[in-house]
Amino acid sequence: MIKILLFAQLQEEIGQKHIEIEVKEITVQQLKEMLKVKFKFANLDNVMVAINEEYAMDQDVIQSGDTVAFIPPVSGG
Amino acid sequence: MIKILLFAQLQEEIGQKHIEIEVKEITVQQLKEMLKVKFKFANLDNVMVAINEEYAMDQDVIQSGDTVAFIPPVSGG
Amino acid sequence: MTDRYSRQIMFKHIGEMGQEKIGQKHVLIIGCGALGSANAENLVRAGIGKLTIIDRDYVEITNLQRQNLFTEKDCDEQLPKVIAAKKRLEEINSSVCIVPHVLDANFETLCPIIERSSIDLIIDATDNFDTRFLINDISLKYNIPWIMGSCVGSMGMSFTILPGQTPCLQCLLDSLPVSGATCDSVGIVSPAVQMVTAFQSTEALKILVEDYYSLRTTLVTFDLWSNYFQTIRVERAKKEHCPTCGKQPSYPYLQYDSQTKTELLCGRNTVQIRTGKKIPIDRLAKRLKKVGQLRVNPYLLSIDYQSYRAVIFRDGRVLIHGTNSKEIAKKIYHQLIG
Amino acid sequence: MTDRYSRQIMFKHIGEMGQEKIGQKHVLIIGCGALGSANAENLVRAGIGKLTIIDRDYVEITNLQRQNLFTEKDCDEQLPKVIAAKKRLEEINSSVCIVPHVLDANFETLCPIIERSSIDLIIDATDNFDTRFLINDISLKYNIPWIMGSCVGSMGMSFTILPGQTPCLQCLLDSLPVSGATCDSVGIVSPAVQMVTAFQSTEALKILVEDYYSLRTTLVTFDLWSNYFQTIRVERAKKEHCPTCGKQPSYPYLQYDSQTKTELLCGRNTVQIRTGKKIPIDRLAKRLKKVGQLRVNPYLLSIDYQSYRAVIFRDGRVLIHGTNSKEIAKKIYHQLIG
Repeated sequence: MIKILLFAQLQEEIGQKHIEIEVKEITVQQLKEMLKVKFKFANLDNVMVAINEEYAMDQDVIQSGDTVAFIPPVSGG
Repeated sequence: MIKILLFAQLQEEIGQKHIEIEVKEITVQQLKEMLKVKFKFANLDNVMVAINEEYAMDQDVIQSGDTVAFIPPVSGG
Repeated sequence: MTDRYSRQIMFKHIGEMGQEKIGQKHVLIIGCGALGSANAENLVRAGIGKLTIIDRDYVEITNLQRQNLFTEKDCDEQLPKVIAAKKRLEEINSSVCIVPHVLDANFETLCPIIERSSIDLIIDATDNFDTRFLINDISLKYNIPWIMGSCVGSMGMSFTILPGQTPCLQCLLDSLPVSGATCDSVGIVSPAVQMVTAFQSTEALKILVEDYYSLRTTLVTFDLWSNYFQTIRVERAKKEHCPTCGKQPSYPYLQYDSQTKTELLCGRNTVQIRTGKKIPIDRLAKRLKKVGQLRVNPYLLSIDYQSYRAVIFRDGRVLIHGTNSKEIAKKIYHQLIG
Repeated sequence: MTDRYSRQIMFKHIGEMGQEKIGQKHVLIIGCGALGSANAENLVRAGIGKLTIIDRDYVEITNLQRQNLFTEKDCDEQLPKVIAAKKRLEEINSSVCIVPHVLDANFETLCPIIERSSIDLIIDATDNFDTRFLINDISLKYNIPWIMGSCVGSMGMSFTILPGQTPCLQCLLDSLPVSGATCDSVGIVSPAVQMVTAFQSTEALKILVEDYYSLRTTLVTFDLWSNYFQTIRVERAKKEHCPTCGKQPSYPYLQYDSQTKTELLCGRNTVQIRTGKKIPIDRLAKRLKKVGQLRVNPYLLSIDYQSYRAVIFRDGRVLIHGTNSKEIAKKIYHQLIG
């Protein structure tokens, strides 16, 4: 199981702060594709991804038990 | 092994931010006594203690693998 | 005029309804130093209905490094902090009712203010635990939420106390901490103030718009210079027999005997303070060694501080030489001992 | 005068030496909205030697809810933000040299400022990623550290970029984020500003006293209303072929083509037009006085026109309020100015 934390507009889009996915192993890229289909996210490009509080890239592999955060940059100031 | 995080004046007193102690099981009260002897802390009363980010009392038992934080209240404002 | 709050009304947890509630609420801020100034500015900019601020002090040059409502001119004029604050706050938002009290906050001065007003929330901006325990008793007795905050160096902490729900300060700390680090002994940088204020003002907004569900239930503590941040779950600290929030409360800090007592030593230009608690001289000596000329013997510690001399006895008595003012003496006492 | 900084000098990581360094440094803040005001106030209170602030905007009523340097009077007078800021900052600390620029920050305006000054640190207080990527290129090209900060709603983030050491913004975000949440679409509460400022100002102080060892190396992100806080280790994000911090940098945001001339100020129902020529305000005022309700000050002219409001700055920028259409904005511009 992978725990996924959502922030900012991603939270709003699906009305949840976190979701859980039953997979053993998946790349960041694959997870993005899966979430786009399953939850109809408008856009997951330019969203920073962290696995267990470490910056992750598209080809990185997420293991069952990991916590993944999807962090869209906020722009205001 | 128990990991102990020190804050505020406790850090200053011994010049370290954290210490590690090799024990299997110990109560908060016992740990305080041990630290007073071993590191010559002037005073560990009125210091808040948290085990794994949860408030702890003197009789609570710390297990090997736990992280214990000693947090002296700061007073300024 | 609601246009002025448009960015706040757009925020989904506030909205038009929330803004209206904020505009009807009355907040009491105790202390108008760094945390007091910053919280007051936030609430006034946010459109709070009424704000009462209590502080006994006047603006000094060393305040300007971190106390955001004050200017060099306020300092030159030695204005009481709450008076200088009111002036600036009214320039910021003329529609807020600001009630300043130049007062030492103790149970004799606070209780009447609480009893004759309808206070929705108390924000702790004091610099000592004496007053925090007093606020805690008042909060529980009069059923008013309060938000604890403190900071020193680059560290800080905050916790929100909701009567009947959360543990209270007395549950978390069995007794008055003696000699916590103070801004006057180990210094402070302004971001520590802002971080605590950010937590306090957020919780304040949640309480004012009555979004209790979103309240932080953890005690938060941080050190910005060490890049450290921790939250502590405290539900289990709530004590059934707590003298403040338990089933049969005695409100110990609302009793005359628990007060720190000050008396003028006649003709000696000295004020005596009796704290009623033992003071760990040796630890204190370590911390104060950079603050002023220090002498220590087994019975007492004496320190030259500004134009005063403080003599601190192990048994909890403190003499402040060089003043006949109880207010000045108390201030020095809190600056040195916390 | 060092007495004024005594609480900061007492702080063990600053001390006398650190205070002296702070007093010799020059910081550039880009943007003078919420983050800009708050960072500027912190640095001025801390005794920074010189502060340059750039902002293109003037004070509006909706700013007062969170932008700490401004008052109702600044808003009535429609002062440019940096001018209002300078006035307040000098009241706070008359010994700091404040250099305000009423300017749109783009590579044509920023590079000359960087080249003729000796800037020790850049603080990001902009409200858009266009400008942040520009700052990022400038930081790497001129070898100046910068501290990113942004906030919206009750959320915020911050990250410190040290050329040659940390990943840069381009490493973290391959391309410009499209349609991020803005303060004007989802609102903002002031504690979010303070929290980001607390992180930015702490890192600024570390850099100014040259305590690089203590710098936060993580990207910090939080949501105060949800009681959420996270830090992310980003060392591995550094890219060898990054166009900004890689071995053969091209600095893509310093190319002319990457600049925009007409831009929508997102969520503000406003279009900005940059004409690239100075506008003779006084002559224009004479001509426009019968056209609509007119206000003039030394920096700008503002006119109510149809259902719009046009604000014309002497330096050639024009803001058209009341529309999100570049075409309408251009039309009004041409109708008024020719």
